[in-house]
Amino acid sequence: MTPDKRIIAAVYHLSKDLGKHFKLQDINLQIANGEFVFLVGPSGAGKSTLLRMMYMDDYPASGQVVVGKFVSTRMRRKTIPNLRRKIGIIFQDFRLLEDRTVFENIALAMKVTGTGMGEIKRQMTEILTRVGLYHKRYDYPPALSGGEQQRVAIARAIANRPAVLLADEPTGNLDPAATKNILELLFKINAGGTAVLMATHDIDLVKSFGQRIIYLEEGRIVRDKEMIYVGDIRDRIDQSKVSRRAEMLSDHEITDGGKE
Amino acid sequence: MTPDKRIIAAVYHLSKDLGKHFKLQDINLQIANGEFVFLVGPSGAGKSTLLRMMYMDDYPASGQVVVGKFVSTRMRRKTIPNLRRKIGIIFQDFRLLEDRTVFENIALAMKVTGTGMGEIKRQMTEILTRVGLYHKRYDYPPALSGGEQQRVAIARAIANRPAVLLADEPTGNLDPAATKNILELLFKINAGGTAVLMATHDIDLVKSFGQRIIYLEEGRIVRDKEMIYVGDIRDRIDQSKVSRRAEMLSDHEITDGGKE
Amino acid sequence: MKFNQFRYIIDESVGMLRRRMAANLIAVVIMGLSLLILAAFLLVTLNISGVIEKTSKETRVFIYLEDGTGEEVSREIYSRGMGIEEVEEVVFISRDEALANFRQALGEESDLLDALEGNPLPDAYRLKLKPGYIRSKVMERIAAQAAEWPGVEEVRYGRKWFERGEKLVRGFYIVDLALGLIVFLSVIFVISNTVRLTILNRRRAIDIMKLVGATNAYIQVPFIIEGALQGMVSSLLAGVLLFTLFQVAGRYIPGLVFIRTDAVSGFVVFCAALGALGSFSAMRRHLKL
Amino acid sequence: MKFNQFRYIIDESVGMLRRRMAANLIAVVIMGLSLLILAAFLLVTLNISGVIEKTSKETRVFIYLEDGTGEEVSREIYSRGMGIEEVEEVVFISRDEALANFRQALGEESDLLDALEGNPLPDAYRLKLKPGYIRSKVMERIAAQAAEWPGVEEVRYGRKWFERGEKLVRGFYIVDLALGLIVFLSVIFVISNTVRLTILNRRRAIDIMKLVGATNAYIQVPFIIEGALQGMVSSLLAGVLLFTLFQVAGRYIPGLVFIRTDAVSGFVVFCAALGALGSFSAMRRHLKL
Ligand SMILES: Nc1ncnc2c1ncn2[C@@H]1O[C@H](COP(=O)(O)OP(=O)(O)OP(=O)(O)O)[C@@H](O)[C@H]1O
Ligand SMILES: Nc1ncnc2c1ncn2[C@@H]1O[C@H](COP(=O)(O)OP(=O)(O)OP(=O)(O)O)[C@@H](O)[C@H]1O
Ligand SMILES: [Mg+2]
Ligand SMILES: [Mg+2]
Repeated sequence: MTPDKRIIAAVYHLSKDLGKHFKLQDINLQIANGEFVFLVGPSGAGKSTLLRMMYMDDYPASGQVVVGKFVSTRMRRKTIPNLRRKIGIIFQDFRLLEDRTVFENIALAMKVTGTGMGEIKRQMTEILTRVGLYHKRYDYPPALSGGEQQRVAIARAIANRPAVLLADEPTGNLDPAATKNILELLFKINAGGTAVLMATHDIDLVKSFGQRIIYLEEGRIVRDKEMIYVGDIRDRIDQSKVSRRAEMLSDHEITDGGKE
Repeated sequence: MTPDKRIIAAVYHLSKDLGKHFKLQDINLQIANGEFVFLVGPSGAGKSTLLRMMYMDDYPASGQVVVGKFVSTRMRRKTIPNLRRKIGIIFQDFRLLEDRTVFENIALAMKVTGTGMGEIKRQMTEILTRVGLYHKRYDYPPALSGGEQQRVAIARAIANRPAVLLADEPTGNLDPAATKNILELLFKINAGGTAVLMATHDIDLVKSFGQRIIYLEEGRIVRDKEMIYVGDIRDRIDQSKVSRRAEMLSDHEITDGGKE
Repeated sequence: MKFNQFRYIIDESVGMLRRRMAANLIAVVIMGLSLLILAAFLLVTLNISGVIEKTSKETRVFIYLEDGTGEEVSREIYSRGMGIEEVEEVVFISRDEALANFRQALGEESDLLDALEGNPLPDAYRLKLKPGYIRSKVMERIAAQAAEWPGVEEVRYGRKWFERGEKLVRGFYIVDLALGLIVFLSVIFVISNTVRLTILNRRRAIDIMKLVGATNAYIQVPFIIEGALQGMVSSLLAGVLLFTLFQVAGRYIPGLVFIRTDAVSGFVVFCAALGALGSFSAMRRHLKL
Repeated sequence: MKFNQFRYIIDESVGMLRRRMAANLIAVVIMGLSLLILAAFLLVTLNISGVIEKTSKETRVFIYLEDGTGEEVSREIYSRGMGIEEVEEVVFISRDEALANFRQALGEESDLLDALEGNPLPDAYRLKLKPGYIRSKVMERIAAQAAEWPGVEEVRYGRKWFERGEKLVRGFYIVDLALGLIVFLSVIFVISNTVRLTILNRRRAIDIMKLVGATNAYIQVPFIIEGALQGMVSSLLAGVLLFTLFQVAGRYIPGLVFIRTDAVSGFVVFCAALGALGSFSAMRRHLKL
């Protein structure tokens, strides 16, 4: 491993029952600083639920989630905002404030980190241009198309240049061209040092990029495959195509000691 | 043309400005009884807006929408519910009632048409099984995954066996296997005589089925291509691969007399 | 089909009431308290104006006769008195009767009268006016008229007190009207805004129901029923609270009168109608159904 | 960074107030009317109890002297009267003075006194009690005591009227307390529920803000400011309405007293605090921040 391969986000032995018909079972995963990981699985596999645990909107029944210096088992309620300001989240259902313009929605995420209005205005043009919504900046979400709303959600998540980006199905409402654009944007952000965990059900889409893919099915990780890195992160190459799950676990045990 | 090729839904010279940056311009299309049509276009092309005009949640500034015996220019507010009970709508953002269970959400659409509770219960099992949500029938939408919510929306739309089904991006939150299932379900419903207009941005998905595809871009129909019918509707074959737009328009002029 | 529609509208109403229990409770309590205030106001008005009216109804015009007026002249005065259109009753009060009354009225101080030599009071006629004519204008006219009659020494009707009382009643009714109007408008306002908040809260759900083909009736009827029930329960709540207050107050202030039972039931029906109407108009305005 | 955070909390508050203008107006009017009722109630209490207190403060104990009581005995009675702990003042009222007063009190009927032969009234001492001792128990004791003194014929203090007035005051205060408590609780209830409805309405927005990393302060402060402003504006509204009503009422009922200016500003501050507290506690309960 290269020396900068520090773990920025990890889940250890996470289990949780949700309703009568579904549970997350012994989930283990680690994401290195600057890594790009796809989380793939069919509808209802538990992708959104797993992400929700990572931004601590829900807590594991057993096991542990670690994001940066935040540990779910040692977390006080009050520090959750600090965690969320360090990460970016693209929600599957967008979660935009309907009574605020596109500009205000994105600005909100920047304001809460204490960014000044001058700074926000300076950065906004670039962010909005990136997702192709500069001309819609004063529109309200209900007047936007599904794809446009999704791109606002994306813009908001990347506005703070987060250390970790959790993207839940960020291209579900986008046409192939826009999907390509957004993926390129995510890769570019990743190249800037942000670790990205992107949940999607579109296995065909993600296969072509050769990134690491974690397969989730019925609440279990069935495969965690690291493929050859392409694009801007080509410099970090891992030849092993076998499941790295076991290796990563032992890896962790070395650096972090036994957990729980 | 075969004698049963009656027009069940049509749009004539529809134009409408939406906001400063977008307008629908001179849209013309006709859907025959029992036809299956894809409406394809990039994000923001106006697919959802066009569908909205067809279920008369919005009205054209000029031009006309005709669905069954309902004509937008001769429509009274009070008769809109009658129109909506004849058609099924799958909304891009699902539009489920969050304080009602899956069962109640679907039952609502059946109740408004005057279906008795006994009948509703009898049909519900089949409908829910078709979309794979029978075990989730007493759950509330916020406890469902994105894909599950989408399937509830689909189930609600097809519950009344509508004459026309307007489906806005019905597979955006579904994995490839579920997408295939749902498309097969839509084809089956179509085979039962329901005309289907399905909006999607996934051009690759729809190409493979060989159905008629209407291409929408920046508020204009740029191509209206009827391809060889496959599957259950194989019996209706149209060899012409050129745009049928002109032909359909003149077709209409014969059966309906000049409009406007 | 018609029957099913009807059944589902009922189902829908029951379901809505059940689901929105908490919101309904809040609305009912807010409206109940507003109505309590309106009703309390009515009750206070009723009691105060009752007291004042009763007092002013007891106002009489006294015609004092000259000392030594003969029987004939006296009878003449009686018939003249009865001849006045607004007069209902003329009663003769002898000087002895008058002294006895005066003694009684003085109460503890009556021993003062023991010092009297003989009876200084004159005979008198007491004129009772027909209800509705007990106004200072009428009294003044009658007094002026009667003062001219032969054998009449003086005519009195407690002008100062009566005029003051009359002014008070008039003032009371005006303040009453102003306050009543304000409270009434407030109650209407509170009800219609409670309904409005409800509808704004349910806007998304209503839109969805419209999109799946629900008729206006299907959407409106549950709200109207809800509004009517809210109005009814609120007014009952107000009634019960007011009655409790009335009982407590009655223990300390004797002679209080409660609102009549038929007025109470009228109030309940009125509030139910108000609630239904509030729902209906709020929906007209905010839903563009 | 600290400064920016602060600025954005202010921005957020202003933005929220602007966006929620309509909802705020509704809340302010509902609360304003509730407060109006509370304040009107206070005002009525103030005036009625003022009148009753004033009347009861004017109650005096009269010691009537026997006819022909000498100067020495009279002075003895004076000093005994002054010797009673609860007595503030003892004033001699001669029989002539008393007759003149009586004549004045009788007003129109005073010619009755012309028939008197001489003056039947006795000399008297008028005892004024210290404030706080004007209670029927004290008066009764003093009366019983003074009746035993030599040269005293009788002691009177309008027992019946005074006792009735005292009972009325007591009753009034109890009803007052009960009503005041109910109205006060209602106002608190209305305010906290208005805030609660607001928060329920904004639940989705609040959840989203939390998800993008807004601190509790960032979310709460605008609500608390909103609550405080609502309370303040509502109380001002209530004050203005009440003053208007007061002016109207004052034209018909003379001698009305308005709430003191410092009490009004206290009321405004109190309502602002109430609004802020309502917001805060509603958030504690409903947001689990
Ligand atoms: N609060 C909850 N209560 C009960 N069941 C829940 C709850 N949240 C999620 N579930 C269930 O957990 C399962 C996984 O949900 P999740 O949203 O994580 O799926 P997903 O992988 O994101 O699917 P999709 O691709 O359709 O969005 C679903 O079957 C869902 O019904
Ligand atoms: N009420 C409105 N006011 C202003 N602009 C609107 C309104 N409704 C839609 N638009 C604009 O019209 C355009 C088309 O929107 P529409 O929702 O029809 O697109 P779409 O083809 O469904 O796209 P997507 O695939 O992203 O859902 C968008 O640019 C949108 O911003
Ligand atoms: Mg999901
Ligand atoms: Mg759309």
